[in-house]
Amino acid sequence: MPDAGARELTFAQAVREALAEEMRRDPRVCILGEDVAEAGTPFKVLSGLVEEFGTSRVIDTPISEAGFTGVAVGAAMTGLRPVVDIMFGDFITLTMDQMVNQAAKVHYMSGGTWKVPMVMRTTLGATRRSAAQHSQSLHAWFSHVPGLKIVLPSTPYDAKGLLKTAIRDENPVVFFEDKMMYRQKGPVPAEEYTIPFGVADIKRVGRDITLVGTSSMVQVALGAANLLEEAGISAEVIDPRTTWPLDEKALIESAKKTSRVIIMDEGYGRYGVAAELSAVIAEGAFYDLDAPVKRMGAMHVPIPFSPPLEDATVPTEKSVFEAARALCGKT
Amino acid sequence: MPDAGARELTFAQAVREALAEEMRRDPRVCILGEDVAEAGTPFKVLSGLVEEFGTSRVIDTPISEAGFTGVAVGAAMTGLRPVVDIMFGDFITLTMDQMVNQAAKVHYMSGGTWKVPMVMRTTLGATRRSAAQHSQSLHAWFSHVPGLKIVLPSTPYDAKGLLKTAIRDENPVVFFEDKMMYRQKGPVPAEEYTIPFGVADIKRVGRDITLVGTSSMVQVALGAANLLEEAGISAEVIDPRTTWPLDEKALIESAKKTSRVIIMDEGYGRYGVAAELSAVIAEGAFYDLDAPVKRMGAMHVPIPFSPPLEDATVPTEKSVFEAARALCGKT
Amino acid sequence: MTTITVNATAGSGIKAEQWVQMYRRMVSIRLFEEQVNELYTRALMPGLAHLYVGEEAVAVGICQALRREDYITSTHRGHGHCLAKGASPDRMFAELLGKEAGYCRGKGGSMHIADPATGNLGANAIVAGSVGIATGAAFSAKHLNNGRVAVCFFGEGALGQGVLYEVMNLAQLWKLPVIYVCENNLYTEYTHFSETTAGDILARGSAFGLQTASVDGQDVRAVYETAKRLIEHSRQGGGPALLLCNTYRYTGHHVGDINREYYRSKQEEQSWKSERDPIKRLANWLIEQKLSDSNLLAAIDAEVRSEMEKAVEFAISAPYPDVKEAEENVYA
Amino acid sequence: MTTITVNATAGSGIKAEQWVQMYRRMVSIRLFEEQVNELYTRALMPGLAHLYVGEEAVAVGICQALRREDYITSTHRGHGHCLAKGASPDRMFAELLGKEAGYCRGKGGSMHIADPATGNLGANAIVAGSVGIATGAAFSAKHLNNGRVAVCFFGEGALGQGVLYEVMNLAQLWKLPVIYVCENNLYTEYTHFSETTAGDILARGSAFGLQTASVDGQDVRAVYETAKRLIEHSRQGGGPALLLCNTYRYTGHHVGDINREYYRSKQEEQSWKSERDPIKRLANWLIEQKLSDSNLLAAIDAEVRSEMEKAVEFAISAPYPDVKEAEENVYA
Ligand SMILES: Cc1ncc(C[n+]2csc(CCOP(=O)(O)OP(=O)(O)O)c2C)c(N)n1
Ligand SMILES: Cc1ncc(C[n+]2csc(CCOP(=O)(O)OP(=O)(O)O)c2C)c(N)n1
Ligand SMILES: [Mg+2]
Ligand SMILES: [Mg+2]
Repeated sequence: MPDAGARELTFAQAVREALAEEMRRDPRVCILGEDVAEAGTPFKVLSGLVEEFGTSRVIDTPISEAGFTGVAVGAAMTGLRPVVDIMFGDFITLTMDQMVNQAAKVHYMSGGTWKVPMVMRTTLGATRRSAAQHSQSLHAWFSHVPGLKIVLPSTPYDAKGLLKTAIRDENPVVFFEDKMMYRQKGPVPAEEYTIPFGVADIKRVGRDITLVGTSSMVQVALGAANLLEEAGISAEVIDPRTTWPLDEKALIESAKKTSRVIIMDEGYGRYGVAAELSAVIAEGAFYDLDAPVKRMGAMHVPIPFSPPLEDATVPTEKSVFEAARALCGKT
Repeated sequence: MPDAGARELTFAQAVREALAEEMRRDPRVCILGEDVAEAGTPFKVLSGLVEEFGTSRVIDTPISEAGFTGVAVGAAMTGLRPVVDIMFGDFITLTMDQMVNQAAKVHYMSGGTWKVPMVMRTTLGATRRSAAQHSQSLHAWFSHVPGLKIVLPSTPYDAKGLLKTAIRDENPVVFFEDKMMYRQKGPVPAEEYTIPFGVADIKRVGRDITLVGTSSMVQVALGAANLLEEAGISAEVIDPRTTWPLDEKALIESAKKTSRVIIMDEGYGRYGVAAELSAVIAEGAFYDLDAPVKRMGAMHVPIPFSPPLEDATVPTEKSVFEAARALCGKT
Repeated sequence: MTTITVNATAGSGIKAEQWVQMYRRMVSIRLFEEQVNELYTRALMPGLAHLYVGEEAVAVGICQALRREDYITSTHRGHGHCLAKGASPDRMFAELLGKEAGYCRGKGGSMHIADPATGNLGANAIVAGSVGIATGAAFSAKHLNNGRVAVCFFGEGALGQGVLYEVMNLAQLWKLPVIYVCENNLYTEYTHFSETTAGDILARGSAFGLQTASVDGQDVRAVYETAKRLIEHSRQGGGPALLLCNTYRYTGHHVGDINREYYRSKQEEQSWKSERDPIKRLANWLIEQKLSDSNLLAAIDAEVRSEMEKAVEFAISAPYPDVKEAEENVYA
Repeated sequence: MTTITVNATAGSGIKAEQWVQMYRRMVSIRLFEEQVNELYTRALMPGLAHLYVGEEAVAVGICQALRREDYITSTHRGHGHCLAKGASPDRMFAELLGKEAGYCRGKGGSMHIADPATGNLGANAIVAGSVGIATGAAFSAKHLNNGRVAVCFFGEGALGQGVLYEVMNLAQLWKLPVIYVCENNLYTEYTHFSETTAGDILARGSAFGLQTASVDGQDVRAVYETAKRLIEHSRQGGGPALLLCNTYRYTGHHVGDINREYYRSKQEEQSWKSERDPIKRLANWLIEQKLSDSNLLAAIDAEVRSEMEKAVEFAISAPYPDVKEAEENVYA
């Protein structure tokens, strides 16, 4: 956790700074993606990088997600450390073969002789009025695949520290950024730091209930925790930060302490990340839970465009607050 | 459940018979895939169909999984009922965009105006010495996606009845067949029947523990149940048959009855089907469980080629037997 | 609808009314998009939209060569295709605002408008996302022998997606009645096509055996004539074709893309607008050929404008779907 | 290794020893595959394998034109590429049997042999699965300016996969030193290439601006000369190329594909074997040119045969990895 007095950066700035620092440190790091150079991506996350590092390291690609992801796999095997940019997480559909059958398996299939140190940065999250093909949170798929590591930062601080770790990792890492969080500000120290994978972060300490939140849902959990506070319920908010490796121990301990748990993840709960976290806690804290672990995720529908419909598909501070109250037997 | 006296068919024959019957009944049904016609697929599951229905309905495609799956989506929207054959389930990586961003969403995004009545048949399962890119069980991915239905038959009887239902369904359905099961025999009545989706099947009634098994794991569960019987433990074996729609009620009821559960699914347990089933049961039978729900799935590694290694990656009758005994406190 | 009549028939085999109809359609698209931009700047439209302004001749010329029951698939930049195929602006605006009266009950929005009544299989927000669907529609047409064809619209950015080549190969092997229409407006989002497209576009079609043609996409007559020829050839069993339409989008990639000078000059934009505008070009020709006159055309403009205004009003005052609609239509 | 010497140099600019080395390599592949088939029929090999018999001249001619540090990627039918690039048979057989001494510690098997020491990025069981990897290796080579090139081997079946066109486009835009080598052996698994491949294969490369060439894949000298030219051009910054090698697999799609008459005739198989065998052809030429004689060649054959027998024995008696190896090497 950063000092309270640290400077503030937006989430986008934190991502950019991580990339810039790593690119300065290591000439092997390069970026590949659509409109990443002069445009700095549609989200403007990469603005300024091409000016510093040139078009040989910040490389605009055609709209060929499979192709340039595949190129990154090969480049990573042969001495570079590419970071690919998949604009919307919905487009990882096009990269599944490259990521799952190639990147994730090369090291294992080659008996440990080849390595694939690459990062895929992509996005998740709804409520941007972008409809069903630009609003999905599909991180559960990659989390299911051995050989990949999956990162879900929820603050500018975490984004920077985890992205630096991702770039230095010797394995393929998928890094999911919440599109709606890019302008969110938070403290980020000016000094160099990294954050290890597999270490959950307790974003708020509490006694009565554990709210496990990932990515976009961490802020929702914190908001709900404030509401709960007023209602006399002390909520702990814990963020696993990486779904793989997963800090099972921290989740289980928090659950044991509070004995009530809600899992919040913006992916679909069904066969999703929330199911895994729920299962881990239900197994690990079995004898300490006072109520079933509850999952809250995207409604199990393609994300609708219409604003009132779309808003109904994601958990909100209010809906979490109510679910938590009910779980604590205080309705 | 079929009569004991019914004729026996192999799993492959049951699949073929379902297709042949539906193709006779409905001229809109056609098959698209690699080497499906004269070769009848490498597994010989479709042998004889092209002879009866001709090459305009049993259509050999180039090696273009994305392309011909996309064609099937469009064909389904415009009056046909295509069945696409994806030889190895590992290759669904190439079809994710067509299935998830297109097939699964067309009906919803169009406000209910277009429909996509298509079936994707593909395979799952390891221990065939086919190594990491031909041995995966990736049904969790599709199960995560609203708009798709997912079928996992475990017997010739179920395969036939469920495939007929799949072909008649108005939605995109993904049908996973265990490669190792094709030669397994079982009773299949000669009379027409279908099996509804979302209805779990109790493959064996028991009292002390519930073994939830899917696809290839049902036989393993039944084998383990026999071993357990000898050890004085009465195991119930229940097969959800479809992961979506999911018969939560039947799973929860069985769990409530036995109070101990092991989930067995050949996919990776992590962020997989077993996680969802475990979470559903842990929530629904919370007050009746005497022990944490246990998951058994593929070891969380790319499937290795070497036989002793590969064999270690999947649950066996013996390992399930032991896990069940431990769970029942009888080690 | 318009009651304006024309006096003569055009040279190129089709009736003068049809040219005037094309004029009206192009104007409809232009004014529809003006309203969309307006809705955006007035913060009345949720999200973003990709305007078709400047490219009107492509959709209109091609759809004019289609029958109502023929299929089209469209893109994120889809309003033009949708209107050209015959959809009505009121339900389109309603969709753009997420209203229940929209073509998709508000669930699709700008990037997913679909309309079975006019054979519109849907816009698509995945670049090249509908090339499979269009080819599949052609597959059905051939299988059911119903004489239909499918037109697959896509931007030149879709040339980067491999699935396009997969389906061109399939379409040619199976001689499917599908026309792949590449709208090369020179840019993907913010990148010039020369940076994303090696080799030769038409050669990418002919390599798979497709008929190919390229046409000035700012000349609706050329688009229509070329499309007609390819479509009828394909309808008769001649197999698929690739039609390259060279065109330009006048405005940003989407309504929020205002400062564009880092990727293209104002001068370039200006020269396309002033020298090659498809609407002006057809108007001039109609007047020259005495198939219409400027008063009649101005009357069409006015009529369309008022139609669009009414359609927008309809959409603004239409209700949102009930929240529980969110859970409907997931399964048929 | 062989101690046989040759007396003269060949006409075509390379030393006679190199032609003899190519002869030896082709024989190695042939006899390696014979042993594989034998292992299969004796039920000593887990799973299946796809033999390269008949296609030896392609891998050998091309790899002869490469440097040791140059990269290759290979396919499910990969033993030939692997041997031609310099891997040793003993560790290959060990891999095929799932033994710890194998190139991948037994974890990869026939379809995944990889060998950093010879620049072999790995065989791949996904059709077209390595086209991205090969292009990425070329991307590194250019980025690091290390003078290497990458050769991407694939069967004509991979022409069905869109990702191939995606990477050809990228490679040409970025002028990457990569040679796409299409081994057209006329069949995918059980389907003739004419049923899966519309249009013209070389045109699919030139449409993206690639240099292209086609060659008789049964003539190792032609393969070598053509590959050499394309590779050096590419190495000098000339960009990517597509090389089509027309060839034939003598045996089944895999070792278990015995009855093939439903998809191709015995006569067809026979004519390729008797009239165009690459090994016989090179042998005849070497003898004609007096670069070798039949005794010397027979000695090579015998030497290779015994090498293969020893390698098989090594593999059979090598131990399996410890079961706990299954959980190792998932992450680096
Ligand atoms: C698979 C995929 N990748 C990226 C995007 C993001 N994106 C939306 S439109 C667009 C540019 C499309 O360019 P083009 O095909 O030329 O169409 P135009 O916008 O010029 O009409 C991009 C990259 C997307 N929607 N889908
Ligand atoms: C993506 C994918 N689809 C299907 C297969 C199954 N398969 C394995 S080899 C093969 C045929 C390959 O033909 P070709 O590329 O011509 O190579 P050849 O076997 O002739 O050397 C097929 C379809 C696969 N391995 N990968
Ligand atoms: Mg464009
Ligand atoms: Mg072949």
